[in-house]
Amino acid sequence: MSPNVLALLPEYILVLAGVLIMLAEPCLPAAASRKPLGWIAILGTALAGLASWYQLQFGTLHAFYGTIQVDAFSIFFHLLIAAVVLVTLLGSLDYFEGHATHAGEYFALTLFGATGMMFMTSSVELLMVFVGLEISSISTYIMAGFRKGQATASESSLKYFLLGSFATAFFLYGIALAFGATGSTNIYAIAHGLETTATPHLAFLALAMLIIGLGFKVSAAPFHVWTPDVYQGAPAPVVGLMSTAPKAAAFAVLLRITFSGFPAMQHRWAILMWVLAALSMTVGNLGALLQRDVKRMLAYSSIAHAGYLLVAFTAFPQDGIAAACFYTATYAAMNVGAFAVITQVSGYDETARSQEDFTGLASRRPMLAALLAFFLLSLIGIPFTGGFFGKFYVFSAAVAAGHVWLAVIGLLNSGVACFYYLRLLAAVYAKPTAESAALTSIPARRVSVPAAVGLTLAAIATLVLGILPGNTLWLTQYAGTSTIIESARQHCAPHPDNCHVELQMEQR
Amino acid sequence: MSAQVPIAYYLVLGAILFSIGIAAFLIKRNIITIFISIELMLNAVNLTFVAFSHMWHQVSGQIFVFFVMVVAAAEAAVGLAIIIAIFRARQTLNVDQINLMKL
Amino acid sequence: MTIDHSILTIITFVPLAGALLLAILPDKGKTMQWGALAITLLTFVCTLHLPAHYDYSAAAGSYQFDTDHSWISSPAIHYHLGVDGLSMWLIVLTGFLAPLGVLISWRAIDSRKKLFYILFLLQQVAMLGIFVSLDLFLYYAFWELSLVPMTLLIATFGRTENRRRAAIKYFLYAFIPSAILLVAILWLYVKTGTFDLPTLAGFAAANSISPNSAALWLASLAFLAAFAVKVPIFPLHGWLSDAISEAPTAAVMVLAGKLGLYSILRFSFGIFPQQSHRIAPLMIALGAIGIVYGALIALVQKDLKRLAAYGTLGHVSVVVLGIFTFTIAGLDGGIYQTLNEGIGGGALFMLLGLLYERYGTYDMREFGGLAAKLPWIVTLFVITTLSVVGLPILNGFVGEFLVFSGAMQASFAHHVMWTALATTGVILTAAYMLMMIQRVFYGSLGLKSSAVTAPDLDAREHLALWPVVAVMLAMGVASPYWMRAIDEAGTRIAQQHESIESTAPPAEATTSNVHAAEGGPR
Amino acid sequence: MSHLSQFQTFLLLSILKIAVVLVITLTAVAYTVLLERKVLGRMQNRWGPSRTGPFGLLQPLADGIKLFLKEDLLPLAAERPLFIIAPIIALACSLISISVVPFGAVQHVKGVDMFAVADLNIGLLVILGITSIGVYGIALSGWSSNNKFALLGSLRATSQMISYELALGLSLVGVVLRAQSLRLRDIVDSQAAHGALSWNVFGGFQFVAFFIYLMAAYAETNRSPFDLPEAESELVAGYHTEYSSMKFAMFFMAEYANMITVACVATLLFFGGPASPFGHLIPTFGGAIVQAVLPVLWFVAKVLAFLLLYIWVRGTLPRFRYDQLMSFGWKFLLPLAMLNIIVTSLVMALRG
Amino acid sequence: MQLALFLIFGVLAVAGAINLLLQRHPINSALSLVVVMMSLAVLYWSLGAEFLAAAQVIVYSGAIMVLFVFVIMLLNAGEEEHTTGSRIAYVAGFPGAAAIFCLLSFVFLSERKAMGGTDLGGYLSHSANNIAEISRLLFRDLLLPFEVTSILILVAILGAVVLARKEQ
Repeated sequence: MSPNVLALLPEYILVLAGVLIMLAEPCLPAAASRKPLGWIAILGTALAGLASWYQLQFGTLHAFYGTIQVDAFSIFFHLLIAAVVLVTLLGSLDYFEGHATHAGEYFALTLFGATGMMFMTSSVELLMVFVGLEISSISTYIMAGFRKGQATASESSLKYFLLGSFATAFFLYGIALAFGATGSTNIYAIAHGLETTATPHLAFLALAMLIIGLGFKVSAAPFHVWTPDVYQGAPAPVVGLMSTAPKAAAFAVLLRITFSGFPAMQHRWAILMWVLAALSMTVGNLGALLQRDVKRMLAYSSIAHAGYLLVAFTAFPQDGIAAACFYTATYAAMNVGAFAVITQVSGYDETARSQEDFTGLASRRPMLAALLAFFLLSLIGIPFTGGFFGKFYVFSAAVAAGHVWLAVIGLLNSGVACFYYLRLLAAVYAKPTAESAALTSIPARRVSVPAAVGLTLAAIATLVLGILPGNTLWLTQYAGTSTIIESARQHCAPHPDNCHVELQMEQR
Repeated sequence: MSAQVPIAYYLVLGAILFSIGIAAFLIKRNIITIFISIELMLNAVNLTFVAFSHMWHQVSGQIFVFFVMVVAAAEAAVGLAIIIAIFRARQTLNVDQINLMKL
Repeated sequence: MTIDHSILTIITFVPLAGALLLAILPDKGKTMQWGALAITLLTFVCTLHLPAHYDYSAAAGSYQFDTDHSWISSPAIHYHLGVDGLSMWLIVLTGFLAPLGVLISWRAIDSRKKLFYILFLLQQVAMLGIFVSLDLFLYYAFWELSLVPMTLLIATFGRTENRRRAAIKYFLYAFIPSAILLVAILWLYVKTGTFDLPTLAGFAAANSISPNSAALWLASLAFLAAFAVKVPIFPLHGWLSDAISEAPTAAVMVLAGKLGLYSILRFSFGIFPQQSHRIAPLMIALGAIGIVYGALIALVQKDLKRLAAYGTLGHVSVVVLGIFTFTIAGLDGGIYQTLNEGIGGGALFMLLGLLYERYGTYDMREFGGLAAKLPWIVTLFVITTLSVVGLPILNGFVGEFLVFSGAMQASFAHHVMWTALATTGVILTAAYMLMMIQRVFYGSLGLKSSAVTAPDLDAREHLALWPVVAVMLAMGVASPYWMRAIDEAGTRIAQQHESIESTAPPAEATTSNVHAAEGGPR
Repeated sequence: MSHLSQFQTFLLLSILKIAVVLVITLTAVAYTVLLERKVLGRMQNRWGPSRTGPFGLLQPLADGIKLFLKEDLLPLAAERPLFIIAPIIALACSLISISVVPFGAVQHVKGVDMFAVADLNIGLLVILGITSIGVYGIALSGWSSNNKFALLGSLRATSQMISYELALGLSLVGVVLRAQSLRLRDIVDSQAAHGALSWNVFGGFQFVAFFIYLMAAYAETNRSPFDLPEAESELVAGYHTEYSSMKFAMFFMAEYANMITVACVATLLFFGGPASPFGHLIPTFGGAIVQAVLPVLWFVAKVLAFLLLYIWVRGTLPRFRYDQLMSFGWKFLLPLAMLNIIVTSLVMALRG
Repeated sequence: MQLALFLIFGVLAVAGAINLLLQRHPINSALSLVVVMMSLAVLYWSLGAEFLAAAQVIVYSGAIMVLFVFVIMLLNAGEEEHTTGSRIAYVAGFPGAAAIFCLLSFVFLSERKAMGGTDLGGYLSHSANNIAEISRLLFRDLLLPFEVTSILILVAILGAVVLARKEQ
C-alpha cells in the first residue's frame, strides 16, 4: 500500500461509510427505520479502529508531503475516538427511532466529525489541524441541535456555534502569529524556527492565542462559559460524544503544539497551564456544586476534568504526554458511559433532568443505576476504576516535575467533587419519591441490545483501565516516547551530527 | 516607488480589527451581528496572515487565508441555518432572550 | 506454590466473589442473608489459616504469607501482600466480626437486602485489603475503596432523614485528607521510585528518602492527618457521632478505630519514624484529651448511639495514647486495645441494635427497668460494659493496663501529667457506662419499655453474641496466646524508636526551613 | 509631454482612458435601450420609437431629460441612506467592470496600453468580483424600500444571482485552464492562432461552457427569460418599485451596462475578443492607424451581435417559473459546468 | 503610494469596524463589514496577494456577506434592543478587548524592527507567478487539506439542510 493510503486508512474508511450512509438515506422511504444506516456507521467505525490498530506495526508513517504523521500518539487517539464513537453509536441506534425522520444524517455527521477529529490528531501541519478542527466542530454544532422539537436544543446549538467560532478565531490568530514568528505552519518547522526567531515575544503570544483557542474547545476555565448551556440543551448521546471525542482531539492538538511545537518555551507555558489547570478544577467543581440539572452538573464536572488533564501539561514531556493520553482515555470511557446511562434513563424527550428526577432510580432500573453508580465512582476517582488510576498517573507526573502544590489543589478539588457526585449517587439509591417515580417510569423501555453492548463496553473499559491498565499504559508511554523521538529527529534533520544522543533513545 | 510601510503597521491594523471584533462579539445583542463580528475577527486574522506571508516571502500564509475563507463560508451556511432555526422557534434574535437554560 | 502464598489473596477476594454471586442471585426470601452468612463464614475460616500457620520464629520485621507480583510496570506498582504480627489478628478479627454483622442485620435490614449485603461484603474486601497490602498504591486503593461502601451504607440504610448529610460528611472528612495522603505518596514515589512498603521503610531507616526535612515533615503530617481522621483522633472526630448514629449496626461495628490505627502503626511509624517520634508528645496529649473529652460528652448524651459514639472516641484515644508512647508496653497495649475496641465496641453496638430493633428508639429516657423483661440481653450488656471499662479477667483490662503502664514509662515531656489526665478518663468511662446500664435496665419502666413487649434473644441472636463474649473472656484470660504475635510487632517499633532517641535528632528538623516548605523536590 | 515623469504620464493617460471609455459606455447604454425598443418593435410588427429625431435617434436623450426632471420620490418608511446608496452601488459596479476589458489589440503609447483601461493579471477575477458586489445594490434597494413587493423582488434577485454566479464562475474555468492565465489579454491571445477556428467556442471545444455562460449571464443580468425579480404581473416592478427619477435611471442604466459587460466578457472569453475571425487568411492592410482601429471594430461587432441575441431572446422566450429557475441553475447548469471542467482538464492532462 | 494606500484603506477599515460596533441594525453592521472587507482586499493587493484580494471580494463580500444580508432581510427581525445583559457585556467587553489590543500592539511594535517593512516593488515584479505558486503549493504540499475541505463542505451542506428543514 502506498504510504498515502496506509497512513489515512481509518479516515478513508470513515469517509466511505459516511458517504455511503448519505447516499442510502434518501433511498429509504421516509417512514422506514434508519437502523441499517446506524449499523453501517458502527461497522465503519469498528473497521476504522481496526485499521488504526493495524497501523501500529509500521512505526511512524509520514504522508502527503509531511502533512500527516501517523505515530503511536495519533494511533492512540484514533483508537480512542473510534471507541467513543462506537459506544455513542451503539447507544443512539434506537435513540431517534420514532422521533426524527432523517436519523441517517446523524450517523453520517458522526462519522464525518470523527474523521475530522482523527485528522486533528494525526496532522503535524496546522492548516490540516485547522481543517480537521472545523470539520469536527461544525458536525458537533449541528448534532447539538439535532433534537429539533426542543427549543433548548437549537439554543444549545447556537451557543456552541457562536463560542466555538469565537474560539476558532483565536486559534487562527495563534497560527498566524506562529507563522509570523517562525515562517512556517508545520509543527516541527515551528519548533525549529523558534530556535532562531527574531521575535520571541510574538512566538509566545502565538502560543498563548493557540492555548486560548484550544482552551475553549476543551472547555478549560476561564473559557468554559459555553459548556453548561450546551451540554444541558443538547441530546444526551451527543453530549456524551462531544464531551469526550472532540475534547480528546483538541487535547491531542494541544499536546502536539506544546510539546512538539513549542518545547523551547516549556518553562513559560507550563506556568500558563498550571494556572489554567488550577482554575479549571476549582471553577468546575465549585460550579457543579450548585447544579440541580444532571447534565449541567456533568458539564461542570467535565470542566473540572479538563483541569485535571491540564495538570499533565505541567509535567516532564514524556510523563506528561503519557499521563494526558491515559487520562483522556479514562475520562472518555467513564463520561461516555455516564451519558449513555442518562440517555437510556431519560430517553429522547429527556423526561428526567434534575437530580430529584433520578431519585430512587435504583429500585426501578437496578442495572442502569449500578452502572451509573460505577461511572460516577470512577468520575470521583475511586480505586479500581479508570478514574482513579488516571488521576493518580496525572498527579504523579505533576509531582515528579515538582508541582506538589498543584497536586494538592487538584486532589482537594477531587474531594469537593465527591460532594456533588455523591449527592446524585445517594439520590439514585434513595427511596423513590412520588414525582420522580412518575417521571422516570414513563418510558419503561427496555434497554436495547446494542445500547446494552455499548454500556458494557464503556463499563469494561473503565474497569480495565483501573485494574489492568498495563496495555493502555504501554501504548500511552509509547506515544509519549515516539512523540519525543520524532521531535528530536525532526529537530536534528538540519544538523544530523550533533544529535545522535537523542536518536539513541529510539534504539531502546 | 515610495516609503516602505513597516509590516508591524499592518499587524497593528489587524490587532485593532480583531479587538473591535472581540468587543462587538461581547457587546452586541443581535445574534447575526455577533456572528458578523466573528467574521470581522477572521478578517483581521487574514490580514495578519497576508502581512506575514509578505514578510516571509512565502505564499503558505496566503493559502491559509484561502482556507479560512472556505471555512468561513461553511460556517456561515451552518450558522445562518442555526439562526433561522432559532428564529423560527423563538421569534427573536436577541441573545438575552435566548435563555431557556440558566446562565 | 503452597497455599501460604495465595491465602491472603483468597481472604481478600472471597468476599468480592461473594458480592458478585449475590448480585446474580435473586433477592427472594432469605437468600441474601444465607448467602452473605456463608461467604463471611468462609472468609473467617480462611483467616484462621493465618494464626494456625504463623511462624513465630521468623525474623522480626519479616512479612509472612508474602505475595509479590508486578502489577503495572511503569509506574512501578506491585501486587504485594503480606502479614506480620501487627496485622494478623486484625485480619482474623475482621473475619470474625463479619458473620456476626450478617446475623445481627438478619431482620434489621428488610428492604433492598441485595444492595446491603453487596455493600457489606465490599466493605469487607476493602478492610481486608488494607490490612494485607504492602504496596502503597495498592494500600491506598483499598483505603479509598473502603470509603464508598460505608458511605453508601450510611446514605441508603441510615436511620433518619439525616442520613445523606451524615454520609457525605463522613465521606468528605475521610476523602479530603486522603487526597493529601495521595500527594504525599506520590512525592515519596518521586523521591524513591518505589511504592513498596518494606523498601520504603528501609530507606526511612537509612534516612535516605529525602534530605529535605521540611518536605518530609509535610509528608508525614499528610499521612498522619489522613489516618487521624479515620481513627478519629480528638479534634478530627466531627463525622463520628453523626455517622455512628445513622449507620446500620453491621456498619457501625467496623466504622471507627482499627483501619486508622493500623495505618498509623504500619505506615506513619514505618515510613516516618523520626517525624512520628517528634510529634508523639502532641499525639499523647491529644489522646489524653480525647479520652476525657469523649467520656465527658458521653456522660451527657441522651441518645444511646451518640453515647456509644463518644465512648468510641474515648476508646480509640486510649490506643493513640498507648502507641505514641513508643514503649513496648504501650505499643502492645495499643495494638491489643485496637482488637478490644473491635470486639467490645462491636458487641456494644450489636446490643444497642437489638434494643432498637425491639423498641424503635435510642433515647435513653424512654427505656428503664428492662432487666426483668430481658434477662439475656442485660447479662450480655453487663459483660460487655465490664469489658469496655476494663475489668480484670476480661480483655479490656489487659489492654488498658498495658497502655497506662507504658504511658507512665514514656520518655516524653509532660507525659505523666497527660497520663494522669487520661486515667481520670477511665473512671469517667466507667461512670457513663454504668449509668447507662442503670438507666436502661434498672429503675422504673420507661415510656417505651412499658408500652412495648419485646421478646428476649432468639437463637440467632444468641449465636451472634456469645462468640463475642467468649472471645472477650479468652482474650482476658489467655492474653499471652494473642500477645505473642503482637509483642513481636510492638517490640520492633519500640526498638526502632529507641535507636532514634539515642541518636540525637538532626538539628535542622527543629528549625524547619521555610524555603523548603515550597514542596520539596525541585 | 516629455517633461512629465513616467508616473505622471501614466496617470494622465489613465484618466483620459477612463473618461473616454465611460462616455462611450454610457452612450452605448443609451443606444442599447433604443436598439432594444426598435428591434423588439420590429419583432412585434411595430415601429418602435421613431418620432424623436431621425429614426427616433434622439429618443434616449429625451428619456434622459425626462428622468432628470422628474420628481425624486423618497418613501417615508424607507431606510434613507441605504435607499440612496443602493442605485449608486448598482450602477458603479456595472461600470467599473468595463475597466479591465481589453477592447483592442495591444497598443502601447508611452508604455501605456491604450485599448484597455487596466490590464490586470487577475482581470477575469476582477470582473467576477465586481459583479458579485453588484448584488448588494439590488438586495439593498428592495430591503430599504420597505415595500413587500420590492423586498420579494430583491430576495428573488439576490438568490438568483448567488445561485447563478456559481455556474457562471465554473463555466469560465475551462477557458482559464486553456489559457493558463486569468489575465484577459492572455486569454484573448490563447485564441489568436487560427482565427475563428481557435476561438474557445469552436476550436477550444468550450461550447458547453459557452452555453452555460450564456444562460448564467442572462440570469445574472436579470434578463428575460430569467427576469423574475421584476415580474410585473407578480411583483409590480420588483426591487425598483419605489424608485423614480434619477435613481430609477441608475438602475436602468446599470442593467444595460451589465448587459454590455457580459457581452464583452463573452466576446473575450469565447470569441477571440478583438481578433478578426479570419486570422491570417486575410493579409494585413492599411497603416498603423487602421491596424489599431480594426480590432476595435471587430470587438464592437461581436458585442453588438451579443446584444442583439439578448434582445432576440427577450422577444421570443417566455419567463421561467421561480422553482424552475432554481432547479435549472442548481440541478442542470452546475453539474454540467463541473462536468465541463472535468472533461476539459482531463483532455488537457492527456495532451500533456 | 504604498503608505497612502495603507493609510486610506486602513482608516477605512477601522472606520467600518467601528461603525459595525456602533450600528444598531444588523444590516448596517453587515454592510460595514463589507466595507472592511473591501478595504482589506485593497490592502491584500498592496501586499502582493492579488489573488486573495479577488477571492476576498468574490467569496467573502460577494458570497458570504450576501448570504448574511439575505438572511437578515429574510428574518427582518428589526433593530437590537438593549437589555440588562448588554450592560454587563459593556463592562466586560471593552476592557477585555482593549487589553488584548494593547498586548498585541505592544508586541508588534516592540518587535517592529525584526519584522521589517514591505517591499512591494520587488514582490510585485514576480507577481505574475503568484497564482501559479499558490496552486503549486495548494495541489502538492497542501493537497490533503485541500481535499479534506470537501468533507467540510459536505458537512456544512448536510448541516444546513438538517437545521433549516422544517419538521413535519
